[in-house]
Parts: sequence; structure tokens; C-alpha cells
Amino acid sequence: MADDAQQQVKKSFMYVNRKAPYGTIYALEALEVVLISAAFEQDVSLAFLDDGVFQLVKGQNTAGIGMKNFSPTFKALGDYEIRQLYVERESLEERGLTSEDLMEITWEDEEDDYAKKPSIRIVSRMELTEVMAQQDVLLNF
Amino acid sequence: MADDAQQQVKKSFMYVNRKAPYGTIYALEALEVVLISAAFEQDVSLAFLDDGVFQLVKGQNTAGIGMKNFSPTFKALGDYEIRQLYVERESLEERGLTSEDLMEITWEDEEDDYAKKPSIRIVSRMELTEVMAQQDVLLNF
Amino acid sequence: MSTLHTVNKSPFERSAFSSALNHLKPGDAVLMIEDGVVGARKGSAFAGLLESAAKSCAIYVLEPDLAARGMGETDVIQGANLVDYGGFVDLVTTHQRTQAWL
Amino acid sequence: MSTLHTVNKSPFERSAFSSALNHLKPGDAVLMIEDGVVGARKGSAFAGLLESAAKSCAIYVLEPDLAARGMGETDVIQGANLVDYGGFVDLVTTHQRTQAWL
Amino acid sequence: MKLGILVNEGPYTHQASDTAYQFTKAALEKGHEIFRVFFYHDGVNNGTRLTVPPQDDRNLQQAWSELAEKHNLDLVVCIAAAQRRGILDEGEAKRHGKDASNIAPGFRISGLGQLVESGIVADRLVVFGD
Amino acid sequence: MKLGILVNEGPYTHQASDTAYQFTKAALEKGHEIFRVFFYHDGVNNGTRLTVPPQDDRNLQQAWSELAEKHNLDLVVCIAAAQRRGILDEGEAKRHGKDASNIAPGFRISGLGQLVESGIVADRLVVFGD
Repeated sequence: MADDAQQQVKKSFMYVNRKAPYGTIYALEALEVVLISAAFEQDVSLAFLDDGVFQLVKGQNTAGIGMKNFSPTFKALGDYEIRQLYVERESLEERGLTSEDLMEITWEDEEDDYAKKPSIRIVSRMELTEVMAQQDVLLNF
Repeated sequence: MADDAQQQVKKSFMYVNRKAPYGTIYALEALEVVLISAAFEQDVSLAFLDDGVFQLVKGQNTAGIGMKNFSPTFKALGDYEIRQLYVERESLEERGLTSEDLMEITWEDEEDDYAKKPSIRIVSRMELTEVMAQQDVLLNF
Repeated sequence: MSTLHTVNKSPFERSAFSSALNHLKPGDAVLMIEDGVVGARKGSAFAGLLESAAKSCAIYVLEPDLAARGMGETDVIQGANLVDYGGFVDLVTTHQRTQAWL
Repeated sequence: MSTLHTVNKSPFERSAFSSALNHLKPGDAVLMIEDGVVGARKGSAFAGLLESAAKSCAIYVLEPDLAARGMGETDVIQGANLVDYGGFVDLVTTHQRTQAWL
Repeated sequence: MKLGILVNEGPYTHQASDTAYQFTKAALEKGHEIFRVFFYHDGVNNGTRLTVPPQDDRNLQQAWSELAEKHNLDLVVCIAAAQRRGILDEGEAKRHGKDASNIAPGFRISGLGQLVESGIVADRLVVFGD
Repeated sequence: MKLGILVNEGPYTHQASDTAYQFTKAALEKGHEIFRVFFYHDGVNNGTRLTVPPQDDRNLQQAWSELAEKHNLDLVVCIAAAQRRGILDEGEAKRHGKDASNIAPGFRISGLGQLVESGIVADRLVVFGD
């Protein structure tokens, strides 16, 4: 059935992350769906807006709260051919964040001598609205 | 142990309701604690602020959502000697509500020929802050 | 090619409702369900924002949820349309995609 | 006779944090925990409100939660004090009551 | 039309499961096909047969199980989310050395791929949560 | 000082149980007495022994059970909230005709009066939730 589905259609999936990490499990369990979805050869992208932008802040250290730091997984997304991470500029600004505060997340471009290219695109609210309106499936977490 | 506790101390308990009914169970399960607490002969009061004020709106009809309408229970609180329901004026106003939109909740004053007296007091944010600051125990739902 | 946005949170409690309104395109539809219906109340601090959204988008309220919270047609902003669960299904099928602003 | 107010929600996502600030008395303390720590970030749209609260109330941030979210002492508003879980316990015992703004 | 349903919260605490149930019932009444109902996050807690709701309240697990039986619905509980939260079928219980299982009739445990597949196969994916 | 603890959310989905656990441990280390830890709302889900968290993750139920054993803590799960959510001990399971129970070691099921009593007896009641 899964094989049939893969052969029939290629859809665009956007995973929309609006919540801070660790306070709730949504960020982590969203990432688990994203990783699985990579196996289905669909067109996958992620959006980070509202408090979701905190998921990408660098230097996360969870030793003190006894939980697993899952932020390194974002850096591995390129290996799963997930290369489109949209981050909303207005959400960053409201929270006193800049692109400097975010982890560096890259993918290797095979067709360009494996050059490392950035996966994160900072976009305006209006641009993000346009991208969301082009998706087949939107999953908010 | 419960009997000991009752004999030892009389504390003031305030149950602070900040959430709308039905979308989550907090309002209903808060009310269940309030009813139990009446048996312990403590000084019990309730506060309704933020979306908690929607819990007291009259004319609730849950037939269409398949859930039980628990709002009539508020009217029975007087029989449990719970007579102090503080409602924050600013929270009502922000939500386009007035005291006219709320259920009538009364208690019978034995010492005044069983006259029905209102249990709801509309108070300002500043007044509610003062009342909260006088409590021994505050439970937010 | 328009989107149905469902909102199940009170705009007084969470930012999800405002965030949904900030990401609408003209012709999209907004459906308020669960605690989200309290955002439809007229005369509230939020009503103005919703009324502006209503100029370019269709606004719907799930009637069973509105009734549960003691409200009806006369309590909501002008231009909001009441639907039942069947109407919710129709909104899903007549829009290209659904985005749930959880 | 002062109160310790704990806030575990982001002020950008929920109204709980603002509501807590609206119900402080001078001499009260505010402790940010869990997702609430993001409200301590300097330069945010919320920082001004928190800085005014800091004039009459003590402001604390649970350091392990701040570190988990990639932040440290230099990232928070001036006047905010970092505490660990032991410090959280001390705040509870040295204030008359605790109010959790859930 | 072919619809996929995602339920992200458990019964009673949030209205999500109630709304998803009412929506699913209405969609079936209108002649639509429900490709699958997937339970994720705390949604997996809808699938325990050990709940005993008050007699004057609705029984959500039973409502889902009955709807599934009547319409041959595919109710899938996410295995990873279920393990974290203590929802097990007999096979899972044995595999992890647990002395009891609690999955309800009509629910089955499977992987997250079943959710992605819902998104691919169904014409619309409708999400209910907190 | 004598402290009462209230946990309103289940494990993993919200951080409440983690924070309550870290707080309780720190309070014990400082020599305070924990009068009781009461689990209400979805908090009752901390008390199921059927969870199987990933191997690289913490096991919250086990952490609570071990802390209770070490310090003789009273971990109380609200009976009404537990019934709604499918948390049963053996007696409750029998009484309601259920074929399994799932309560974890060190947890006991009792009424809401135990929470009110915490508020009366403890010097401070500290609440953790969503």
C-alpha cells in the first residue's frame, strides 16, 4: 500500500512548527514525522514561525533538565534530502532573535562538487504565507 | 488524618479559573475539586478571570457537542456554603461580556430569613489582586 | 486553490488565532471550532481584527461549539456564518487544503 | 506576606504570562520556568513589560530551562536572576504562597 | 472524497477527540470515505480499553470502536508515541516484558509511515489537536 | 518545611512532570518534607507501568517510583481522573470488570480529598501543569 502510494503521487508536505522545544513534546514528535516522511519521496519542507523559531536556536544544553537534546537532528536533515527550512523573519524579531542565533544547517549539493549550502531561508511573513498556500498537505505542530 | 487536618487549621483556598469550558477539561475538573473541598470546612472562594469568565455565561447548551453541560453545578455551590465567586471586570470587558451575560448564582442566608443573596461579585483587576494576595492556598486551573 | 484555516483556540488565551489571521490569503476561509468560537464574539477586544479579516476571507463558526459556550447567532460579529459538523465537512472538501492552527 | 508567581508559558504564545504580570503586588517574585523562560530574552517585544515589572518585583529564571533553550545569563533582560532547582525550592519556602499561572 | 484524520490529543482533557469523532461521523453520513484515523502524540490515549468514564458522560474510546466496527474504519495508533505513553497491544506487551496490554477493540498499533501515507493517499488531511 | 506537590499533566507531552520531579528531588536534598505528590488531570498518566520510553530517553514513571521508594513518598493518583483516562489498580479493575490493571509501583489511587488535605497540611502547595 505504501509502495502504491509512493508510485501514484508526489505531493508537497509542509511541517509547520509553532512551539518552543522541551516545554512540550510537539517539536520532538514533529521531527520524528519529518524523518519518516523522508522515506516516502515526497517534496518535504519545514516552516518555523511563532515560538517554533526557538527550536533552531544554537547552543541548546538540556543536561540540567534531564531531557534529550534533539536539536542536532535538524543538522542531519540534509542527509535525508530535506533542505527547505523556512524561518519567519517577523517571528525572530518579536523574540529578540536574529539569524546569528540559529544553528547552521546545511545540505551537500552533489551536483556542485558536494558544496555545503544553507538549508535555512529567512523569509517574511508574506513570503511564508505564499509558500504555505502552495502546499498539498500542511501539518501544524 | 483528614479529621486531624480539619481540626488543626482553617485555611483560605482560592480556586482560580482562567480557561474556557469544554475546549479542555480543566474547568470541569476544577469544579470537582471545589465540591470536595467544601467537605473540609475551609474558607473557599473562586476567581474567574481571563477566559475563565466564559464558564459562567448563561444559556450553555452542549447537546450538539455530545458533552455534559456542567454549568448548573455552579448554581448549586451555595448549598455547599461556597458563596464567594469573584469575577474580574476587565476580563469580561475584553471579551465583550457584561454581568447580564452571566448566570444568576445565589446563596440562601439563614440569618436573614433565607433571603437569596448573589454569590457573584464583579471586581476590578486591582481588587482581585488584593483578594488573591490574602489567600493561604491558590490553585489555578 | 484556497485554504481552510481551522482555529480551535481562544484569541484571548493564545497567539494561534492571530497567527492564523496573519497568514491568510484573500479568498481563504477561517473556521472557528472548540474554544476558538469565543473569538467570534462581537464587541470584544479581538472583534476588530476579525472584522477586517472578514473583508477578504469567509468567516465560519461551528454552531454546536458556540451553543455550548452560551452563545448564538446574535452574539457574533456581523458576517460570521454558522455551520454544523456537516458544514465543517463541506468546507474541508471545497477548499484545496486545511491548515489547523493548533 | 508576598507571593511567588511561577510562569511556565511563553508570553508570545499565551496570555498567562501577561496575566501574571497584571496581578503582581510590589514585593512579589516572578519565576520563569519551562517555556516561560523565553519571556526573559532581552530585546524582545515582551522585554519592556517584564522590565517594568522588575522595578517593583524580583524576577527569576530557572537556569536549566534557559540553557535547554540555548540561552544564558547574557541573553536575558537586566535584573533577572538565574536560579537552579534548589533556588526554586528556596523561593517557594521564602514566600508566603505560590501561584502557578498555568 | 477520501479523507484522512489525525487526532493529536487524548480523550476528555482536550476536545480534539470529540471534534474529530463528530467530524468523522458527519463525513461518513455525507458519503465520504475515511481513509484512516491516525492517533499521534497523546492521541494514542484514545485507544486504551481501561477507561471508565462517569455514567453520565460519553465514552469516547467506545464511540470510536463502535464507529470503526460499523464503517470498517482503520484506527491506527502510532507505535512510538504509544510506547512512551503506555498503550500496548498483546504483542508489544510481550516484546517489552510487560504483564498487561490495554489496546481497545478496533485500534491497531503501527508506524508513523501510516500517517504520511494518509497525507499522500487522502484528498484532504484534517488535523485535530491542542 | 512541609511541601505538597500537584502534577497536572502526563509524562513526556508536557514538561510538568519533569519539573515537578526535579523540584521534589531538590526539596528532599534540602531537607524538606514532601507531604504528598498528587497527580490530577492527565497527571494520572504518570502512574502507568506500561510505558516503554526510547532507550536514550528518561523513564519518568520509573524515576517517580524510585524516588518514592527511596524517600517513602506518598504518590497519589486521583481516582476520578484516573478512571476517565484508564489508569486502574487491581481492585479498581475488578470492580469495573476490566481484564487488566496498569498502576505502577509506589503509586496509589485515592480521592480528591487527598489533594485538599495537602493544601491544608502542607506549608506550601506547589503546582505543575500545562
